[in-house]
Amino acid sequence: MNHLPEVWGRPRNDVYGAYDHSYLQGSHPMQHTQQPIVTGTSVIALKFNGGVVIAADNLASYGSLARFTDVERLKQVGTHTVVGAGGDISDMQHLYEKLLDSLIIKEEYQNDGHSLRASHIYRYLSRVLYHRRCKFDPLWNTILVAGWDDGKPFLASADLLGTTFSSPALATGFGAHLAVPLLRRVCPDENAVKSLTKEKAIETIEECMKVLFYRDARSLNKYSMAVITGEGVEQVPLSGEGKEKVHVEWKKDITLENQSWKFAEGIRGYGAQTV
Amino acid sequence: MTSIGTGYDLSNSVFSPDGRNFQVEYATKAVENGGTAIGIRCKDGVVLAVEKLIGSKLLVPGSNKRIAMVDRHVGLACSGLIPDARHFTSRARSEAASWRKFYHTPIPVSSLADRMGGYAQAYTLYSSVRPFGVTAIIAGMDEEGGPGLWMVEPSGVGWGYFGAATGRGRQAAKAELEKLPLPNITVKEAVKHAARIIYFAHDDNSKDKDFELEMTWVRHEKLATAESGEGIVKGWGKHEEVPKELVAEAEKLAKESMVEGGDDEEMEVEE
Amino acid sequence: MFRNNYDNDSVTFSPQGRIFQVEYALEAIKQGSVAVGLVSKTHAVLVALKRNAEELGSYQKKIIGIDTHLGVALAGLAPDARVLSNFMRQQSMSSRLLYNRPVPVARVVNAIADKAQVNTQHYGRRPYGVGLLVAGVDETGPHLWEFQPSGMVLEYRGASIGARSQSARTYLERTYEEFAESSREELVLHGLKALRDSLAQDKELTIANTSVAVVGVGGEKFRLYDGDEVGEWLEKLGNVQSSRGGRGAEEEEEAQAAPEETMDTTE
Amino acid sequence: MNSRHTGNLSVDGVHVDMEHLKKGEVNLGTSIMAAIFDGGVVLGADSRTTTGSYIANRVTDKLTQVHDTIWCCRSGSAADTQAIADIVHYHLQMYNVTNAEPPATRIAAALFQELCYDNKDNLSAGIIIAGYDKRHGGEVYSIPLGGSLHKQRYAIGGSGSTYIYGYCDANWKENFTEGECVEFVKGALSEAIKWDGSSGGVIRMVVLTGRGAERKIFFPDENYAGDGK
Repeated sequence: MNHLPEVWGRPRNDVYGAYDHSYLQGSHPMQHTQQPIVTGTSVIALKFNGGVVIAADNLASYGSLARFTDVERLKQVGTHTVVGAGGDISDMQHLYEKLLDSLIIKEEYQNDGHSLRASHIYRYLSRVLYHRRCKFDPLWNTILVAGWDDGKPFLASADLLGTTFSSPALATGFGAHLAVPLLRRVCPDENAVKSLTKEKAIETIEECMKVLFYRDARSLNKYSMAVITGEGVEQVPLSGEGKEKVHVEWKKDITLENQSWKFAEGIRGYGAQTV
Repeated sequence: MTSIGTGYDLSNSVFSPDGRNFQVEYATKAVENGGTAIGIRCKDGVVLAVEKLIGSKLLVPGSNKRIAMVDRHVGLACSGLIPDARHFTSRARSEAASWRKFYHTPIPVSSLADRMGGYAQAYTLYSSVRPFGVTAIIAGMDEEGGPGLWMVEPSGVGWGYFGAATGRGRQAAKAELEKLPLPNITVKEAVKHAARIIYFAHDDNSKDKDFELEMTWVRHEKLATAESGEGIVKGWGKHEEVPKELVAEAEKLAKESMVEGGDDEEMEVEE
Repeated sequence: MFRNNYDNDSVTFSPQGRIFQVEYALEAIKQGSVAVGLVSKTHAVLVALKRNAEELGSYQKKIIGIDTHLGVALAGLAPDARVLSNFMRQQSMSSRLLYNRPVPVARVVNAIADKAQVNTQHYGRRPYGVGLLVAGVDETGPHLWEFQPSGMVLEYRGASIGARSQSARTYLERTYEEFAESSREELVLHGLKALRDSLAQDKELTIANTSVAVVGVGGEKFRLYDGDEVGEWLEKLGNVQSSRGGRGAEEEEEAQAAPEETMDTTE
Repeated sequence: MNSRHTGNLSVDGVHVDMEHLKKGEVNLGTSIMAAIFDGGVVLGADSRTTTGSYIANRVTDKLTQVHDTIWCCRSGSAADTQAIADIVHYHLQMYNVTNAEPPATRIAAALFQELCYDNKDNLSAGIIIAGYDKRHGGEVYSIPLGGSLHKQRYAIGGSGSTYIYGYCDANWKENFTEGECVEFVKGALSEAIKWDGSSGGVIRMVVLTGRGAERKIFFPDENYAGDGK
């Protein structure tokens, strides 16, 4: 037994050789977050004439375990914007509760008639995500930013690499594979937005949530939806310029309806069956 | 001030032989020249009001706000050197933000006042800085304590109040505040009193100058519209400007009471 | 002005609660030539009088562009103005980079105000020796702010700073009610008239000594006009008589107004 | 999970994997839980600590006090979670004296989360925080591995918890009485102990109410029966 505390609890030098301190020097590569742990799945969103609708389910998975079933993954940011996040839930909470909350409070300090709109919040989030990936310590999320901006619906996505992308129909995670084709069926391009009604858009989103529940093994039959609509323009005294009025309608704890399972009765599987 | 210029008043952080810190007292003088600011603590919230002196008719009316939001549930009104007030406010915001970051919850008003007292005090300790030429009234509403009203002076001293007044018209304002049955009134009643008191204090001290009345309140979001009951309302409040119609009404009543001439106790507030 | 015990540094209050070093810094503004700013519902305008140190030297810069929606006019120490305007440019760029938003005028003004205040509270620093008029347009319309070395900032409908600026202010106070509805050109001419009123007896506005800058709502970018570009406005101005007769009285007026002004920071 | 600096080749060519040694040392298979009832909250845990398949301690106390009526259940690295609990304990004491009022449970939860999230790369900690204060009553928060924070009405954690998701979901009820809540926790933990090799020993509980903190203990050789006194 050696009396030096530094060698307590580690292999004997005479057997294993002296302790190799080299890893304590700063020259070795640093590794940060390796993987998401508690995760949320898809977020989907669709523009329509006069607004945007966005939805995400309430599940936080721990591997394949449905760990938490009451997680809100959509967040209203200011008056014009709703953000949705998939990926690591702890990073999502950091983004929502630390970064975005303090961003909005700082904006409220001024009380000068200015407010951060969807495009501003989107730029901020994509900068944060890109900054973190440059530190090789990414926030493990894909986010959608939906809102009303400059008289038009706004919808764009950003991911953990800082990749940014915009389209009238967007989905993250599994939704990118399963929901986007369905969304594009009703809204193939920016022109189609004008002829898409709010009701049809909501109906399409509901349909997508159902398909995702059928086919995404990390999804839940309970979800939240936010509908952001432009409500015209309010005149600002003195400047003569208009200030947009925006309405955000929330639907929480929605349970999937009109599922189709009955056909299972008629299905017969493998083997020589008689019943 | 009895003994100025004895040589002990030339540097901050120096005591005179009789144990006074003159630079702090002089900073208080700067406050006493400032526009009047008052705070009224009620059973369902807190009201802040300031007399914003208007130095020129070229100034944009309604701009150049004097009451600041420190956090969603806290407002801060200052009297004294305005740039110092901005610095002080910005520190208060940092304190509130760092509390939020650390504890995931808004800062209790008393804790904020405590920290700001500490900050002001630090500026009395060193000859390399000067004290703040500012007295700050901090108003807020939190979950444990309900409505809270604190006043922090250049020395770093901070007390809790039911009715607080500072600035040029503080004596007149204090006299009026003492007549109110605080804290057993509602913020809606207090708005009218606050307007009257600011008009009264202005009339008493800076009659020759123009001023704008600026008012904010902190109220509990859920009870903001409901009639408040008997006891003290608790919960996180929201700091916001008093609605324009209410300010206009309060100013109208205040002006009427000035015309009646001093006998303002007569003024009844119905609610 | 007499020397007293309390004016050595900006960390000493006088028994009346004044900070003389800061008040002296305000005096430095008056060493600079005059600058005038004013706003309508659609435009913000800066006009300024340029000086040249010697006959063969160039005229000093009085108006600095900060961003496409924002610029400043200065009076006082030009190097201090450069520091502040560079800082404003950084704020402006960072707002565009981080939020994809032109910085709101009031916020960039508040940022320099906070920067200036620190210099009035710490030993070993001096207050800035320059006054600025910040004119810009943002989502809430056109704005004009005055910045002082004390860290005081105020929003005005019309303002003037610099030597003999009281005469310009007198003009502004007389006519400010017309500003809001003025056209772009009318607003510039109001500015030039105010500027002309502040000239010394033997001076006049020329294309060499006059700077004009305009920014407007609806995307009209901040643009600085110098030299020949201001000729047309000056010609129009030529048809209008100077609004005041004798000039000697004005200087006296300004001398009297000075101590009042220094109290502006206290409120 | 944590693959940093794994495996150093020493001079004589012997591969020394400090990380692996550390893992063997800290692995704390466990069953922990907490649940609220009308007027308070119950925390419960098994008492087994294993090093590989060896039971290093069969009477471990996994319930840790961080303030008068704010406690936590620790799972994951014993060293990590003890260090975190010590730091939170320090901050809560500071909070109590500087603000002249006891901290609310969610403040403790926020402190735990701050530490777990900011240091997620170096920690292996799954913590359940339960507390009682007059204003909010009983509250339960769960912080799983990545450092997210989840307010729950009951929370389960540790390796044994995977076996009792169904039991808890089926048996938990809103507005439990104190006695019902204790029975619920006991029933759940005894199932976890039954099916999870890394959980075992006695069931320890702490009940937090307006009366303060009270301990209970139930023994395997008594079939976890009795009133726990």
